[in-house]
Amino acid sequence: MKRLTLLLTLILGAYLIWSVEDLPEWGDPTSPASTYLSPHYIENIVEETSVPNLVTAILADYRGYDTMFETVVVFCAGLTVLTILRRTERKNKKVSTPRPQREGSDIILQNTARLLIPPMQLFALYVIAHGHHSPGGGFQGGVILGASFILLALSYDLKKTLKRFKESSMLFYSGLGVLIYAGIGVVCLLLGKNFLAYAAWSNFLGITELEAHSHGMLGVEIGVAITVMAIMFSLYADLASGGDLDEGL
Amino acid sequence: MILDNTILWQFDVLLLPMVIICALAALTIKDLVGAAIVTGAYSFLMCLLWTEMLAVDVAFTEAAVGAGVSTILLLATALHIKRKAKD
Amino acid sequence: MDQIPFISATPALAILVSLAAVPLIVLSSKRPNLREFWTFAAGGIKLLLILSMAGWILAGNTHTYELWKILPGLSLKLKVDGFGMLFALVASALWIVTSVYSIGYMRDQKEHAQTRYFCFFAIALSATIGVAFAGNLLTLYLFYEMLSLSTYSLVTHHQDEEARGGGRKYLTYLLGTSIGLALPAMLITYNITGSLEFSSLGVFPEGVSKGMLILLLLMFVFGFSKAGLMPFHSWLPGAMVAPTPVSALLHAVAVVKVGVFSVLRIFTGIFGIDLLAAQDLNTIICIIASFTVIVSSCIALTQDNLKRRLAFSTIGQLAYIILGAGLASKLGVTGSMLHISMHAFGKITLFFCAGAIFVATGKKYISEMVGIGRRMPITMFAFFIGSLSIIGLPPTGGMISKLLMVRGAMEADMAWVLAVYLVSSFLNAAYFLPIVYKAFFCTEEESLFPQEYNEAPVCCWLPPVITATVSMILFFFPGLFLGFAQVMMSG
Amino acid sequence: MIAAQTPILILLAPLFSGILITIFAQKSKNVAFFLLILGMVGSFSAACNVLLQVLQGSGPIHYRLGDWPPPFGIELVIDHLSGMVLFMVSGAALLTAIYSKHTVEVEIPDRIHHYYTLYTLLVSGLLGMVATGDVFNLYVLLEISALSSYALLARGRGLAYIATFKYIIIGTIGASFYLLGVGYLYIKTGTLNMADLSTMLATPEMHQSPSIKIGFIFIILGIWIKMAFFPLQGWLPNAYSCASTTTSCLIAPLMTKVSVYIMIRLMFSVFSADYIFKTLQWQQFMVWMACIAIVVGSVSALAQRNLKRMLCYIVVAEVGYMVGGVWLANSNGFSGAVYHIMSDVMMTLCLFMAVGAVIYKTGETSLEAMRGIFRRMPITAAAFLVGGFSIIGIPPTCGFFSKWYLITGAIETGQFHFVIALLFSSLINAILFFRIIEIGFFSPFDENGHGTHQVIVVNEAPAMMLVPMVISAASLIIIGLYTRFLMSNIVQWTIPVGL
Amino acid sequence: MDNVLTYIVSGYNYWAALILIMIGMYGMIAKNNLLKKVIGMSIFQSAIILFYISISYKSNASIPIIAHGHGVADHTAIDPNLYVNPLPHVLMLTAIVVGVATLGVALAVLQKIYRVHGTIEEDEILESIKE
Repeated sequence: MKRLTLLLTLILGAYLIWSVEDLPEWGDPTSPASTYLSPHYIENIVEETSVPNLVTAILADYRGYDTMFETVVVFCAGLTVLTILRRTERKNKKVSTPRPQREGSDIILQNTARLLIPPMQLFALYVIAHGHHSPGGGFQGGVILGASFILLALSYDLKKTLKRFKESSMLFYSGLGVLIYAGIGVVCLLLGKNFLAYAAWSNFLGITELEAHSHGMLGVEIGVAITVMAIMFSLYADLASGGDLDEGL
Repeated sequence: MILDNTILWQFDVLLLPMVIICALAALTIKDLVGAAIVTGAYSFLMCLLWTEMLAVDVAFTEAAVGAGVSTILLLATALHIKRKAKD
Repeated sequence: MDQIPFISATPALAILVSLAAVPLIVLSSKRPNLREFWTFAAGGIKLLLILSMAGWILAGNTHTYELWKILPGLSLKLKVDGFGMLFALVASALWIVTSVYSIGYMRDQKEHAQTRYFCFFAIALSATIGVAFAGNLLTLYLFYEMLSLSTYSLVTHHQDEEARGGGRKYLTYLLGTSIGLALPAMLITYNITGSLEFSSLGVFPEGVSKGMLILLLLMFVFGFSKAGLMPFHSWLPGAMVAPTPVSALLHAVAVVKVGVFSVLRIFTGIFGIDLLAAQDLNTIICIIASFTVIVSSCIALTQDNLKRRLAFSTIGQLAYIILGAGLASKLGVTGSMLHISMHAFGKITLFFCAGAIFVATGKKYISEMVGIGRRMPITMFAFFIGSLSIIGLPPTGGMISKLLMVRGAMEADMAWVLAVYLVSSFLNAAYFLPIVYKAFFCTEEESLFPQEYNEAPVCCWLPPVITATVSMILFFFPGLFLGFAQVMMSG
Repeated sequence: MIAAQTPILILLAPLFSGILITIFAQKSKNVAFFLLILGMVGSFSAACNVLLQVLQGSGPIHYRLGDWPPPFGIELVIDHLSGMVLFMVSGAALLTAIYSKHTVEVEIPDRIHHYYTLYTLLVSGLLGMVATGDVFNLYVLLEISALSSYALLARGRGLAYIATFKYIIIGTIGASFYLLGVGYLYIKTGTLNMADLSTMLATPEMHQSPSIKIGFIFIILGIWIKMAFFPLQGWLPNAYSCASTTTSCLIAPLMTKVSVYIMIRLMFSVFSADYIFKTLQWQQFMVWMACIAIVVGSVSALAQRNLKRMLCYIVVAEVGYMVGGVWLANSNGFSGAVYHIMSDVMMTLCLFMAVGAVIYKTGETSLEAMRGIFRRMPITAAAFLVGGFSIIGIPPTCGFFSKWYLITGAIETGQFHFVIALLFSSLINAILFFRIIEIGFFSPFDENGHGTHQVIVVNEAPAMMLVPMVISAASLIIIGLYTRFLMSNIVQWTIPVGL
Repeated sequence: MDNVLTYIVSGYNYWAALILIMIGMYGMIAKNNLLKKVIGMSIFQSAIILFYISISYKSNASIPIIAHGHGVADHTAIDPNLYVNPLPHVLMLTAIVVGVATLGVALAVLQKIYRVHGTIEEDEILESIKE
């Protein structure tokens, strides 16, 4: 079986690498991918959305629908892990899982974490808010926010962290983030434009359509960040404690 | 044309073998915790590669997600189960 | 064109009336008399509805009624013509008689689940009439399958191990051949011709290769395996595990006749007898049918179980009918159509008698029936008439149809078929007459029954007497059925 | 105004109900159930509306998300095919949602609201996959439906975890293959919009390009894994049969059928009949594969003693029907495949629901659970019979007509092996179902081989389970009777150019 | 020499991506340890991302953030050749997130398997099922 797989992958790989010939050269500015859609984006994005970070603009606006479902993927993953691991069936537990032993509490670690976490969260907020102009956005910021909680849990312990950030509020926030995203889209729909057409907000907020695009994107990025933050921490909490939410690593 | 000065193709040539080596190592190391950490290194090298290809947003995300959270999740699991793998 | 003297939906109503009786039967399951009343009511209405169309059809007309446009270019369609009328009339008339008999039999035997029994009986009848009036092959196939499925629970009515075995065989053969052979044959035909309508000229265009035609013919003939042609016959003896009324109606009338009817429809409506004759396909049919006739008659000789002997006799008679149609001459086909009705009356009489014997004495085997004629003279006399009809002797209707088929064989210049008819008639006589002889003419010592008169309940002996009488009447006045068959062949 | 927005409402209704369940229904399972039903009803009514619009209007409905014009933004495209599939999927999801009330409470006692949320996410993922007109968006939604189905499947019994893990691995390979294939297409064309792709791929040099061929192979391989087409079917029976009743009722009918839909969509809306049947010319090979799939599925089904596993293998065989029908490369085969998508959703739904009700009442999963079924649960038994007849292909149920078209198509191209495979599977199915009918009809025999006729009390499943079951069973006959209507009003319009 | 180098560089990234894809796929299918399969999965997914990012790259271009002063304010035309193709980046952001989501789910199931069967070696699990 193993040999067969190896053989198959080798043959497939050889064929694929041979066929790379047919692909455009790496870095070729005249390849179809670089000449068909992307020039339009590059030339018009600032005019159409007033957001200079092309990736953010496409992510949150042109392909905002994709990104909404991407958030849903995260949300879904969190719920999935939760449903799989947090099952109250202790009876037929064959093996008691070997728990990583924690020897005392490390003061240096804890103090460093205490020093590190506030700037980390601040940075995360910056990443979210400044995603229009620099690399970053909801995902990155959300992950960093989530990581700050993970750091807290790693340096202290999970139980203590969970007191700060309860499981039920994790769920609430994860749902809330998606709700903010989809809600912004639905409001556009109610205001008479298509789903996720942020321009619809302009009359409502009394701003120009261009600004509405920018604000809409910020709104959805915040939604994304909330969900991602909650789910990243929830993933860690469930996986690190084997679903029991007690000690963690 | 491709070999112009603005691009870091030399960097590229160096990084790619390392990525492949990391991938192979991650799959062959018998200690699962080690494998998890090598996977983290793999993600980090990937992230460098993408920065070099000017995909800053992607690299940023990969640094946070791939090298950060994923590695922690892998580690958390590896610590919960028997560390030695058969292959 | 004249105004039709009945509502145009009559054929559909005739089919639906017994289906409509099903819920009523279920609802009145607690009150057997009311339940049986519904059966009779439905039977009576059905017969009247069918009779209401008889005159119009006899005058040489046909009536088409579109049920439902089901596929683009293909619809579920009913068409009443002579042949369909003939069959529908026989089936619906015999349903009423059988219902009388069923009530006697089932109540006397204290069978379980009688409500279910009458329900499925009614559904089976609907399907039978549906086949009779089917206007194209698709409709025919639909009702054909409906019949196979609805009779399953009748065949396995006893719900014991034997019934399970019989039921298995029953469905395996019937569904297996209909899905495996008839369905693809139908689809290939549709693909070649673009039509599944019955037409006396046949539907195949010029230039279809002979190999294809032979293949299709064989697929159809064996696919409608209710016709019981060998080697797809063994479900029929297996299905004799059913209660006798079921065997009587379904295996002497409805099911097997539906098979033969379908095959005949294929010959006359899809291939067209001219094509059969022109392409020499009829020889193949004749060979298969003759083989079945002779072999099954020989097997029947060896059977001791009365119902099994009747079953093999049925197989032989069915092949007879197909043989008649296979002659591909007008007389032969007319004869075989007529034989459907003649055989129905004859064979149902025999089955009724077998059931009556079982009810009265509990005997199943022929060797146990020596001297039974003295105890049950009426039943056995009816049995005698029935046998005469099967053998084809006067004064019974069976003779008329056999005569027609024999004339058909002469017309078609197939002398060897004549020989087959002759031999098989002798064989028929050989396996029926000894029973009758032993029943009546045996010495006191040989008789297994004490010298006393003790008939089965009236519900059990009256029906065979009626059908036997009808059999005799048909000898003198075959006009109605013959009329239908002739209308069909001339129109 | 609302009429123009209905396409998006189809997906938003379940999505929102899922989010709201998570936020508001943590305490009460009744609220959760209410929200679930609300979402499903909303989705179904929107789907009905859209289908009507498609039937009345001329041409497909395009819905631009964010008002961006198509190649730049994402658009939903709803034509006859996707409108029909949306209708079926949302309908089946609604029926299963109603059905789920009792079984979920028994089988998944804790965290019902999470179960319901994942349910809605799965449904919105499936609906989104059907509605979208963008190949990458399809990938995202594919992952949503995959992730939520992992969760739903893992909450089963027995070997559910192992089966789910295998499914995760193979499912991820499938999805990644799809993504890689899309990458190959993107690199050669620079676009992700389906309509755009199809115009760009129509040129002769694209037809000859090995990259496009590789892209096509990867995409098709990825989808085959998802739809469990031979020889990639191994994960399906384990995963589906270990799942809880509601999960299998939802996933078994929908996942494979939606995957088949996607295969059709990508084959003919991204690539073209010209490319696939003239340039690649895999018809012979593919139809043979479909034949093997059908035979393998049917024969394996015959070997099962577990009701659900048996149905799962039937699902595998049915996938062979549809794939074979599409690759027959003529309009009859294609119509048969499309019509079969429709009917197979209902057939499998009906059967899984009936079996689920039996399991709910008896607690057994083997074939023996059906003992005395005709007296004990007459309505369930009737629904099961209708479903079985449809799978066998007995008129006038819809299974007969899909076979009719498939076989006609096969005869037209002279691929008689496909005809034989179809008939063979029909016969095997007949054996399968009559075996069960026998078990149900005959009570255990005493030593003389006589039936014992013990009194069996009627013990029917609750009405919440019966109603959807009866609706799905009735729909089998209704679909069958309205074949002509469906063919001329829907299926005929879906036949792609070049067939 | 330059020709060879050009040839290598022009396809080098794709080769690496494809090799990594094959490595990942091999790991997913052939590895006995379930965690190794998961690692293979994550390699596979990153490799695909590498493939896409390689598509997006253009020589002589810069990161996809419009430099200050370009665009609306002064209506200077933006030269598309100055910025790399942003679209694959967007797609791959999504793919990364999907990857971590799948990873989490796979790990959760894996932990459950370990609890039920006491091992994550595939052959041992199969044996324990047979018993």
